[in-house]
Amino acid sequence: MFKKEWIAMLLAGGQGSRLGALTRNIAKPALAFGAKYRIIDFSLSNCVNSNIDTVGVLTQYKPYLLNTYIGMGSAWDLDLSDGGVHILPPFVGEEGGRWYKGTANAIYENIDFIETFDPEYILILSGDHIYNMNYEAMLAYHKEKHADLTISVLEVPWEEATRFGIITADLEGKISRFSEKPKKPDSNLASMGIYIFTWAVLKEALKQEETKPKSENDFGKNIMPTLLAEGKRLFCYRFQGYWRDVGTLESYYEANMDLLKDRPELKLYDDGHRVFSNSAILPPQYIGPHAKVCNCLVGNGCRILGEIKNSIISSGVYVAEGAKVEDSILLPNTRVFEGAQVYRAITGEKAVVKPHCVMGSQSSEDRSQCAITVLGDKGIWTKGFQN
Amino acid sequence: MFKKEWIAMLLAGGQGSRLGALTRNIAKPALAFGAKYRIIDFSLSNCVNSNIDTVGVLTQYKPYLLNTYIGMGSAWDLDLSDGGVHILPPFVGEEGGRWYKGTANAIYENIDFIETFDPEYILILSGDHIYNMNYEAMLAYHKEKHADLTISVLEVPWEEATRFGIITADLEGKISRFSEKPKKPDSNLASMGIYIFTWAVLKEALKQEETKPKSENDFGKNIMPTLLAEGKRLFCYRFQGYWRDVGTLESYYEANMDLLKDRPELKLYDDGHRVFSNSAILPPQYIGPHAKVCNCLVGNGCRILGEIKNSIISSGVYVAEGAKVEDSILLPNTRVFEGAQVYRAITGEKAVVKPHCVMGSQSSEDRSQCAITVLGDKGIWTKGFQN
Amino acid sequence: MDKIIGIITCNYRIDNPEALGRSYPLAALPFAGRYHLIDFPLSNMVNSGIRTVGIILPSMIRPVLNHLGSGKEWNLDRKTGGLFILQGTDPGIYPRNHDFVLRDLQKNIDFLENSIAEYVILSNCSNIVNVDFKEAVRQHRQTEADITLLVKEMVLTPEDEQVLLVETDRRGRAQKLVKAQGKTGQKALRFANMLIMKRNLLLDIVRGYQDIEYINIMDALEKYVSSLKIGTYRIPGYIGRIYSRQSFFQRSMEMLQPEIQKELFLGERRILTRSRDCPPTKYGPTSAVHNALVSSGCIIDGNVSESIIFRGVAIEEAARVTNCIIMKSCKVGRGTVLENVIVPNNTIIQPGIFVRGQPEAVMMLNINQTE
Amino acid sequence: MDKIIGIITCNYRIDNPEALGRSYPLAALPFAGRYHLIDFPLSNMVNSGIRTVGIILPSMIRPVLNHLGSGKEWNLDRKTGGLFILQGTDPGIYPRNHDFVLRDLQKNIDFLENSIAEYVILSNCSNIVNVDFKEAVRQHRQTEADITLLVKEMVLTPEDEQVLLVETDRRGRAQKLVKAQGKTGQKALRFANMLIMKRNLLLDIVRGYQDIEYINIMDALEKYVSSLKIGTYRIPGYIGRIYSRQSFFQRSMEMLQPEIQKELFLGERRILTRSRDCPPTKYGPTSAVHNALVSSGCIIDGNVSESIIFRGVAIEEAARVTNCIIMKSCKVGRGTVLENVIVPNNTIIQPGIFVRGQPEAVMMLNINQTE
Repeated sequence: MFKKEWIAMLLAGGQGSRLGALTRNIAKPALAFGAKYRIIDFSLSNCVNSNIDTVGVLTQYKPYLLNTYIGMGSAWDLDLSDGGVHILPPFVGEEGGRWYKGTANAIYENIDFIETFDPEYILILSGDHIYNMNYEAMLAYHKEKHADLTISVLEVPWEEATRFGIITADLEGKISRFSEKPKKPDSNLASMGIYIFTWAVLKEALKQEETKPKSENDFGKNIMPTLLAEGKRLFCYRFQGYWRDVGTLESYYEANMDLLKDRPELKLYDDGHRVFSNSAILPPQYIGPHAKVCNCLVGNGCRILGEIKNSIISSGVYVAEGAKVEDSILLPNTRVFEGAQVYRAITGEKAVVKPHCVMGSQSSEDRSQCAITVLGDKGIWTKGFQN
Repeated sequence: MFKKEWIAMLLAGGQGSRLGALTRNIAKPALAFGAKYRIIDFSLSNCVNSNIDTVGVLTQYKPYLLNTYIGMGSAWDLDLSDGGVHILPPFVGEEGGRWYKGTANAIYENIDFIETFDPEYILILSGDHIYNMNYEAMLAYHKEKHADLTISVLEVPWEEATRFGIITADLEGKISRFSEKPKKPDSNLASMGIYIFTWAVLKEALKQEETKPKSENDFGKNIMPTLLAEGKRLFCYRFQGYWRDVGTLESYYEANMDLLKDRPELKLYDDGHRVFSNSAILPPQYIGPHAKVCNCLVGNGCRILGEIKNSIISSGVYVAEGAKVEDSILLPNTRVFEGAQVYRAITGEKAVVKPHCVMGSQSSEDRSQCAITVLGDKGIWTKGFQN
Repeated sequence: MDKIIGIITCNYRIDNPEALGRSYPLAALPFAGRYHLIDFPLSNMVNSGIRTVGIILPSMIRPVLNHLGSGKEWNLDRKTGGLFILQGTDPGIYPRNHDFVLRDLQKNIDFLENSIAEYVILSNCSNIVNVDFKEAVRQHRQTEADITLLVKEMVLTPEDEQVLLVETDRRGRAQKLVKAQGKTGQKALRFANMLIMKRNLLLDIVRGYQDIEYINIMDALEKYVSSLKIGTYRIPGYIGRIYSRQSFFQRSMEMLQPEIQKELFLGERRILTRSRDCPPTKYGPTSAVHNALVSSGCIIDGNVSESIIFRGVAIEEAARVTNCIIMKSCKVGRGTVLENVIVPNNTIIQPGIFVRGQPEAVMMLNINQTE
Repeated sequence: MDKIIGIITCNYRIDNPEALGRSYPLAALPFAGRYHLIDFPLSNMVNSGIRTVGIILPSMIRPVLNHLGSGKEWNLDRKTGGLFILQGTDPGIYPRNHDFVLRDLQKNIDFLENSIAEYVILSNCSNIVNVDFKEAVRQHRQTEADITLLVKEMVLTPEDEQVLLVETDRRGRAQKLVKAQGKTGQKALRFANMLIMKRNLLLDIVRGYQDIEYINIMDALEKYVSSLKIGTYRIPGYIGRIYSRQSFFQRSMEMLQPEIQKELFLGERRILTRSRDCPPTKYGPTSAVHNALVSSGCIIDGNVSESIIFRGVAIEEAARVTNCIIMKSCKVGRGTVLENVIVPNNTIIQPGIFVRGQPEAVMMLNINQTE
């Protein structure tokens, strides 16, 4: 391997327990999104569009589907002989096996991997954010500021600032404070969980952190405060544009629904920034003679014979004649049989809604106040039978 | 995924501690062999040559190099959209992470993976054996015998039978006993660690074994005796040809040296059964004006300016003018500098033998009695300076 | 099936190919929203376990090569076997409707000679079909035929005038090869432009005819009907052939039948094609779509019925598209009405336009082409 | 370098190509034990970060396409960019030694038009060189040149008679393009058949000359020497050009110099080629090899010196091979003696044969060819 200026490390180990049944069998980054993508597509496509040719993907929780999906990275043009995508599960070394203890520890355990590329800089990403971003501009900023760490931040409404990790910085962008979910925020710049470190600085910090027995080995909770305390140069880089953390059912649902707006902030149809994905070869979608399709995003290989409205319909979904789907997200290969009704629901991959059964609330008035009904992967919905 | 008649599961998790310094940084199956191969090439090539299109590779110990080497399997034509090679590391499930406890447990933990292909039969392989074999004939035998388990066996000299797992079978091939390293063997048929199971039988056995708290979860020690005791149909399939377990330094050394014999038993130059490997693009080897090359196997990209004799010289090795290498195995990118001497030694990848230093015994008389001198990966040999 | 290789000829010609729009080689003709005609024989071979396929190129090679790419989608980017790109002979000279010109095989005889396969399957690219060659080869072996012709029992239409019919005895052995001319309405076995034979037999035929260069293999076979054992394999499912603009349109519209979609595109042995990164298709609040195949990357705000819509098409509000084929990256402006029209790639149709062909004489729109 | 695309022309011709053995297109001529000539420009482009390369094919397309395969070895099996296979024009008509015929670019003008790249690098396949185009482009930008010609300062040999020389002013700007005829022994800047320019400028030139079809781009440039700013970039390292059998032999033998091996084949920006699964090479107890490049898959039991041995060659006991190039899959029988000979692919030389060429007039062996 030859020296690289920078490489990316993508944290994809999370179970995503707040996504409930949707992530029972797969890691969160592998969760389907937006009718034909999986969440990790966005980060990987950002890497490719930023001319990053080496990405380490740190996996831990049920990684099989994620591994298979990423493969050698050819879907993202990342199947390179000198770089490319590398899956990095926990492993057994001479002293036995160790699971990743936290985000920082996951990087620590793979220092050997990183060193084979001898990078100047390292970009740390999460596998569960939805956004299009060119990291090259951020790297240029990091170099310009001679920073040790640059954190990408987003302006959030002041009233929501209490839900984020909030960065306080001076006019130059130099960070003076970091407060996790502050009660009284003194800034509305929220950390997006995207870091560029000068590698020598990070390596040192990771090694120090390992010596602290009580550390959670987390970037936000441990590494950043330590570096700040040591007087290192931490800067914030302001990102403009659409960015969503889809860690909860509600945020996942909203981010999907955002795509149905008249001019969605997240551009999927922009040639300059392509979102790549690894999809099976399926025929065009078939819309039947009596179908009604209104304000929907529909993936390949669907057969829509019934009615779909304000919904995200992923690849290979079947909606029978007389069935009705509204305000819902159907993940790949869901089958909704005749007469069934689905309202404000999410159905997992290969889920089945039996004939004439009803999911969610039929009354459309207060539907947006209702909880989202969720059916897990391969789940079968038999409730609410109506004839 | 669609139904497969059979798939292969390749056990590649072993540390290979008996290979000492050679496997300090890499899993045993990734160890270089025969001047341009890695040990796992033989099993994977056997799969391809037997028309097996789905292989799960169970990894656990320092898997990074092995993962990178296998990649998507394109080197073995196993990068298939419907099947192919899958790397299966231990993972974290809802109840936390579990390392593989034994060979059988590794398969148990991946029952979900296997079930996606819904196979009739399953072939269990080790990633550390050197042999060319067509498993199709073995499957045909398994079907013909209506066996629950077929074990591939090799006739060994009676005096060596005490070192193997010995199978006792009747004239039909039906197994009546299995003895691990018996003091007084009643058969000279040794198990090669290659099993074909009828999947339904194995699945049941694996689940039962998991309920036994004291089990080592090992195929040879636990699964086979249990199936025998239950009266299942176990058969042995006699293999004719070259087969070596390269689990120790001596056996690894001898198997390499076997390739230098006049007509090696292991055919590498046979078009009908190709051994595939994933090798870097290197120029042809250069033999210098004053070089002496005698009875050697030499890989691509070598620059041989000195003297090499009865040795295996892997890709990218440099032997300087005035240096001498005899009865040795130089792994990829070893550099032997001017005036250095290497006798009956194995040097790891990127190892260096400093100028005028000597490895191993110079006297050629009793050399074959001497221990093999080993230098680990990236090791630097500075002993025995002579001018 | 490592003992079988395939050869696909892409360099035969049909009457008046220009009637299909651009001067595509037929192998690269877009079909059913995202496929090309070569996908059919190629996928059938791959799905039957064939791992070595020779492609005899047409004189315009780029559309075919660009579509095949590395062969990855068919798992043919392999170290052993894989795609072999073979050069066709100059197409200017020999007659149209010749599928398997011996001269093409002669020119690439080393492909046949270097192989160790026992059988060869030859196919052209004019049929829309999902056929299991494994079954055909099984029958070929069982009947100990020298050659097996794949055929379809059907009632002949006026469009079938040029096709070759196979007359058989009761056991299915070919007795005579005849032209369909004047047989409209009759039930007959149409040759499906696919055949199986031993590689060595094909080599013998190719070598035997090396002086009569531009002969079609079927003309050669006619003479052997009595001396060789020529069997027939009846294709069980759907098969549609493209001869002309009208048959292209009809075959396309047949793809709106869910049963045919399932058979061709959704099963285990489905037809494969080049994958492209398109976003999902967006249906706006004002869209109304009925009985249509719509590919990915489209933005549909208008009305679409009985139509095939290719990738990246935009159909604006109040536009009305009925009984049309709209190829990739077209834009149909607000309020525009199209009926019985084929619109080639990249056509921009301004708002308020009205174009109506006839169901029996579909129009090919040819305006404002940017490619 | 995603703003740069490359074009490699494989369809120029040299005098008497048959003198190199089979009728290979020059792009597919085997070199240095395992490479083909097209590997050099292609790897140089890829190693300089170029991800989109158009290959203008020669009339014999198979050897080139089979060598390139899916483009995997050059990381060009990509979704965006990658290899674009372009069809060349009929080579029968235009003069030899034309590298960059405008007609070829005209025929494939959509490749240039569809690109969004700022620059184009053009190269032919006749040079053995490892050049960093990044450096050349950096200089091109810095000097604000319209066109930069890559050149090599060298003393002209009689073999260079046909090459184009560039006369420059002190700042390196081209003043005149002249033929080398009659200048043997002089020091001069030889045009290295590679040039850089803005894509839009190339489009202007191609469009401007569309009526004078078979003109070489260099002939067009001659006229612009005064009006356009044509700079030169001096290639720092080794460069060797192949014109003929003798220069092919000389260039091959230069590959025995370890410094040249390092520069071309062993560094970070090394020349890449198709990888093949060959076993390692076996040297038997009776072998004696000196100053030789030996590729994998060989079995050497005889004597080899000052030679290039390709893949899969067997040299039996007591055979003696000196100053030879033995191409792939040849067999040199026991006791046979070869001196100053080039042996084409797959040649079986029986035991006890004696063939000696002269160092200044190397022989091409042409016996018992099985391919």
